[in-house]
Amino acid sequence: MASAGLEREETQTMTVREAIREALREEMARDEDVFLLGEDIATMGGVLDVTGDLYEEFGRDRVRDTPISEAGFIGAATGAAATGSRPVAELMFSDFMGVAMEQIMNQMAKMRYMFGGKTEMPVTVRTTEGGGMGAASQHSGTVHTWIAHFPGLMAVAPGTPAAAKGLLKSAIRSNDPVFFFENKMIYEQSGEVPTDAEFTIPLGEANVEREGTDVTVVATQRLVGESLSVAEELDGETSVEVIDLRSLYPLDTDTIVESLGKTGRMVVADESPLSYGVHAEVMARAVENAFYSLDAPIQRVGVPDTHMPFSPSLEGEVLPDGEDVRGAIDRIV
Amino acid sequence: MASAGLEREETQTMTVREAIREALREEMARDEDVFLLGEDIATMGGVLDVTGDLYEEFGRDRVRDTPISEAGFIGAATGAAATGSRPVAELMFSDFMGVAMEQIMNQMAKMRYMFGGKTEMPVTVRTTEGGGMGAASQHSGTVHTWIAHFPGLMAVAPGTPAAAKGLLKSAIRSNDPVFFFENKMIYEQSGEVPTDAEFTIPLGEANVEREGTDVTVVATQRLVGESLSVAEELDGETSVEVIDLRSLYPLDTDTIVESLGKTGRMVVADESPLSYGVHAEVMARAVENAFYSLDAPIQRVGVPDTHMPFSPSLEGEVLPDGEDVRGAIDRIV
Amino acid sequence: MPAIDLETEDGRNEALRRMYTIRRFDETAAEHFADGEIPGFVHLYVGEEAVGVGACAALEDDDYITSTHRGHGHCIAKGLDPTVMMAELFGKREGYCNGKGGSMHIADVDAGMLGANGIVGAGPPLGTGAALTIDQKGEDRVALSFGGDGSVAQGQFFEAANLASTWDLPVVFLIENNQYGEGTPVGEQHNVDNLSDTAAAYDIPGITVDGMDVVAVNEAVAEARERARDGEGPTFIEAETYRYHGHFEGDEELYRDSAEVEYWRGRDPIDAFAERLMDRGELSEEGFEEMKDEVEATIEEAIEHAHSSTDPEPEEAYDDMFDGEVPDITAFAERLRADGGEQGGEL
Amino acid sequence: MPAIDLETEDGRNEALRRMYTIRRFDETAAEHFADGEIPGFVHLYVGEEAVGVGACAALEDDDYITSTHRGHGHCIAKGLDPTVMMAELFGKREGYCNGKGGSMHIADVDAGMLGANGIVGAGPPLGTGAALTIDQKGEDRVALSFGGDGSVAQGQFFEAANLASTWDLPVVFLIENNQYGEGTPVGEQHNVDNLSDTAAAYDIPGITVDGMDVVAVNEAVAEARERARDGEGPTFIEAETYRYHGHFEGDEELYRDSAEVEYWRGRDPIDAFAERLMDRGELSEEGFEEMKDEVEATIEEAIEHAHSSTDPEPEEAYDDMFDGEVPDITAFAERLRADGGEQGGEL
Ligand SMILES: Cc1ncc(C[n+]2csc(CCOP(=O)(O)OP(=O)(O)O)c2C)c(N)n1
Ligand SMILES: Cc1ncc(C[n+]2csc(CCOP(=O)(O)OP(=O)(O)O)c2C)c(N)n1
Ligand SMILES: [Mg+2]
Ligand SMILES: [Mg+2]
Repeated sequence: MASAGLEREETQTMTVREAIREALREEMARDEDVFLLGEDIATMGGVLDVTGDLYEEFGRDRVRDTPISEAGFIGAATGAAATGSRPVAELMFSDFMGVAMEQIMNQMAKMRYMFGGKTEMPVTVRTTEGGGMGAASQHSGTVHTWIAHFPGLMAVAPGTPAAAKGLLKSAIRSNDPVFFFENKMIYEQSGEVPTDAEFTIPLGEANVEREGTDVTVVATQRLVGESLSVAEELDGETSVEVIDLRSLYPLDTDTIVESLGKTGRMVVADESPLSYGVHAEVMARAVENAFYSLDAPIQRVGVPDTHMPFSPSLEGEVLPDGEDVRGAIDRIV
Repeated sequence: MASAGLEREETQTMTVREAIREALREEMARDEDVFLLGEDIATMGGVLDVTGDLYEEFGRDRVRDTPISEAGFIGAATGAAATGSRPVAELMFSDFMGVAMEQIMNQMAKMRYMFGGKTEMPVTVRTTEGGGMGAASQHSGTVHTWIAHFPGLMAVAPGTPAAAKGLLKSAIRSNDPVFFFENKMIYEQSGEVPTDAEFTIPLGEANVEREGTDVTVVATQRLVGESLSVAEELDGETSVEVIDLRSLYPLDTDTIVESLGKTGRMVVADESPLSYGVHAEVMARAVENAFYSLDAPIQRVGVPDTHMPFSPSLEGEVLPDGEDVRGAIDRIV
Repeated sequence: MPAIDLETEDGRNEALRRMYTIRRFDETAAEHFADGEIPGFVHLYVGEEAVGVGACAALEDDDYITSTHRGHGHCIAKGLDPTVMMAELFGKREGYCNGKGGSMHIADVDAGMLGANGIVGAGPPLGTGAALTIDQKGEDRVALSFGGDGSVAQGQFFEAANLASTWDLPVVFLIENNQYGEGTPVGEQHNVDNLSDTAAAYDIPGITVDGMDVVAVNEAVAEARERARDGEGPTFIEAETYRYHGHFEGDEELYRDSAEVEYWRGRDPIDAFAERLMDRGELSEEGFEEMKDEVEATIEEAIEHAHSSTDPEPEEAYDDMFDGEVPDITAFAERLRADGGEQGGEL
Repeated sequence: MPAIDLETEDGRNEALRRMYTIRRFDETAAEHFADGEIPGFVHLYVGEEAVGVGACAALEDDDYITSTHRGHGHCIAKGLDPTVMMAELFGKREGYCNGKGGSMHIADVDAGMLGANGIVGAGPPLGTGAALTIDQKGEDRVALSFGGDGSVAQGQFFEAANLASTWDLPVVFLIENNQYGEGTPVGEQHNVDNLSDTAAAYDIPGITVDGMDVVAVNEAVAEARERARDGEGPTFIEAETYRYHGHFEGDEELYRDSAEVEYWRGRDPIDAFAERLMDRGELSEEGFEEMKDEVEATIEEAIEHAHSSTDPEPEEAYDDMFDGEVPDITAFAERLRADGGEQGGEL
């Protein structure tokens, strides 16, 4: 039931935060094997208040506060997934991924393959990314390219409440490890979300959020909303197609190629550092599969290879936003 | 003294392994602050015999065997570098990087920036990559894209003995963290290496190993040699320019653009998994800076998003080689 | 019911047979590795057989284990089939992992064997995770994680043990102290006298047993298993043992002298246990010879089977990455296999 | 010579002044955070002043410290200038990190302060590394790493402590047990009675001291420093303390009740020490008032200075990534700033 069917379904307005919590609640209710673990997700309801009241609703066995041991609890989630559970781990900030990286790269990502397919790995890792809060370099990173690049892991990074809910439910139901990247600046962004408990969005499908004919903007997370605003602003002047990439791996080449067939021009907007970032792969897919459709050099919008600085005047400089998207469009249209 | 000057210098034939050891020896002799640490690099001389007899020559304080604690000793190297030492850490296999990733991403890479430039970080991390030994999924990875993508780290991955020596010396002398990626299948490959103790190769410069006019092959590590063989084979038929990328970050856009100006066609060959791999960034730089020179879709050669399987018949399938480079050339020339 | 009941005569004979099977499996693997028939690395368990067998005997069939790079002994001790194991070492489709894993990744999740593991220290978080499943589902089983002396220096071991002890999870940590991590003596990796002293960091029982004595190991693990099942949490067991071979096949062993090796060989766990059984009148010289012949036949059969097994087809390399097919992998594989005619970048 | 000699009257007065400076610095920061003048997160040290001051007093000026996310107290204790610190909290160019770091990354490497740190458990490997430099160069100094009770559950803390103890490096691990890691009580993060019990895992001394008593902390650290300098390796000190504020400013504190907070406030380290000095006749009521007024003036000055400081220019965001300029960053920055006319992909 892809979001394409949205208009036919009952919806409710909710924020990204609520959509995520709702997805967790529904999947926990649906399947006893689903449980949550992470730091301060129970009593505190999560530092960014995502798990909220789930602890009260489901109790300690289903919502577990862990010691500050990311390797330990993400490793334990991996072992639990290999033995019949369906854990959903919260990694408080994606910047802490390094602590758990060994278990992620060598166990979670590889067990199925190394064992010749003889295990499932139904684990979901939720984590927060992004700048904009003045949280400085160690709490503002966007590291999803690492996961998208590493074989054996799926990576999703939704830009809307509906995508958040639909993708998280698919992630939890998947028998593969899925990383679910939440941009911390859009938790309060709201939109229409289907209420049907069976609403899901397939992993690996991008979504055309707005149709256009002059230029394609492929965006992720916070930049989806910002790009939609830019498209709105340019309405009448330039016809901008905006795609929420949603899944980083698998990557929906078809939707990108199809859009390029119409527009011939593309901007890729993602908060990763630019070098070797998500943008480059989207560009590579375009070059490989739609080379003869390209009318102008693809433009990318991201962080210019710096860390996130603390001071607002500096953070504002390196953090990509709608203005940067607009500048990129201007360069090629 | 770049390798361009090679012909004017005294050289000696040596293997990549010897070139690396020689670079270590020279830099340790030159600068007392340089010391080595890692697992089994002293008494055993390294599992792949790279540090060899340096322990006998320099003693325990300069060549230190560590406990099996990558976070501990790479973190200690980081702290040592911030306080006036110039450590060279050996991470036995790059697959173990996950253990140390937190210190790499949040401390080593960020301290200079977070502190407003008020510390140096002269640390070098040497590590082994690549398939071809039947070492299976946890000892055959190519993870250099992670480091190349992460802001604040430099990454080099030489394809020849001369590049190995010259870049390692630059890495050790640099005041920035540099990761030095050694492909395990080329340790025995030999070539001419300048003997001058002041021979270095600047970080961030690619090298045209062979000139050509029909197609550019940008290659790394083992694939440099394989691409040169292909170029040889095609001699008279297709004129292949082969570039050893050498530095992944900084990335030498100019050399790539210049070559594309001549050839208009490009193959990027690197052992990374393809999605979000090194190839994509090279393609992105080409699209951004040489779009109007491109006559055909850029082709990439790498691992098709699998882990390295154990069985030789499987490993041979996914491991990119000269034949794959040749196939890629055939597709566009 | 324990997998092998060492309180019975049959059980004791079976334990001896398992130890000897491990010994011959690994010695034979060494030969075929030297011949170039086995690719990659092999790390042999020869000398350490009492640890694996003593431990797994105390487990029940549906208990879980996690293993290490030196995993053959754990596999055989846990009841895996040497024939299917050998096929895996040879990289054959008939192996436990269809040739994808090899020596360092043999696994049989259904048999509770969660994989040999090429990463030092990676097993304990996985064992803790298996124990978490047991806890979540209220199952009556336990997990046991093997590790080497070197693995105790890994932070992920520490994190897992701290988590397991804080949550009283049903897991046992069994450290095989074979005196070295590769070429580095245990004293250069840790400051403690006994590795079991580290158990104090989790406030769990920590004991050191003679790893050359299958009964001693078995009793310690049986007791730890009991604690785990009773909700009292993990136990840290250090078994003192020795590997007769180098760290991996091909190791020059510059870091130790032959006298040390001889000392430990003099305490051989198989000889010692066979003698004990003979002293008790539970095994005769002939009976032992017969057992050896049977084991020999098993191993020969394993080799023959490995020889007659098939290499995986190259295309199988693309299977098993995910639950279903992923278009990215398919597309890359197709493009790499495309002949010169194909251009890519189609209109 | 220790930074502050608590065996002298002047030293004791100076220690009190530092503690009070920390208190007022942080309380003032809280106000300006609430006013929206300080971006990001701030974690206050209020209540824990005796630990930082007791520890840093025992160090010498060229000793190193590593710190945590709760680092203001460590900075002031180590002698950093509150004015320059406050400018950093406000994100100003005049701050210690030119506005790039903020509260969680204040550093002054030249003063031996290797940075506050946003990553729990990341300090000990860095402190161990500083100790490694000391060891390599034969210098006469030590490193001290601060950590919270929560950090003891991090594998990298374990790895660093094991490395330091195996190599007898001159480093001290000082754990501030303030009873919680964010909202999780220490008992839900560890199984041990005292965190100092974990020292047994490294065979180093582990002691627990009253972290509300500046003298007790000072003595323990002085002794540990002595051991470190004498080549006897690290010491693990646990200081029992409490934070009066929430984990970060804005924390609802659902996990504790006010009675607990009141209990600890009743043991206030500043009041207790001031009283002690008064009892000994080393401080008068008026003297204390005067000291407070002076501190107040310092903090007010810091705020004024922060207000009159300058915001960094946006372009400064591209500096300090590397030792020299890197063309990739320059090119990206230029392209992003390029106006509509520019195409990219030039011929
Ligand atoms: C994280 C990690 N670091 C390093 C290695 C390389 N390595 C493989 S085995 C080994 C020694 C392990 O020693 P120990 O744990 O005592 O096991 P043993 O080999 O003695 O059985 C090392 C360092 C690894 N596999 N994983
Ligand atoms: C590796 C890592 N995991 C999680 C966090 C999030 N976090 C920040 S402070 C904190 C609690 C730390 O507790 P403790 O070490 O006791 O220090 P305290 O805040 O009590 O001073 C947590 C979990 C982090 N910063 N780093
Ligand atoms: Mg060992
Ligand atoms: Mg605390």
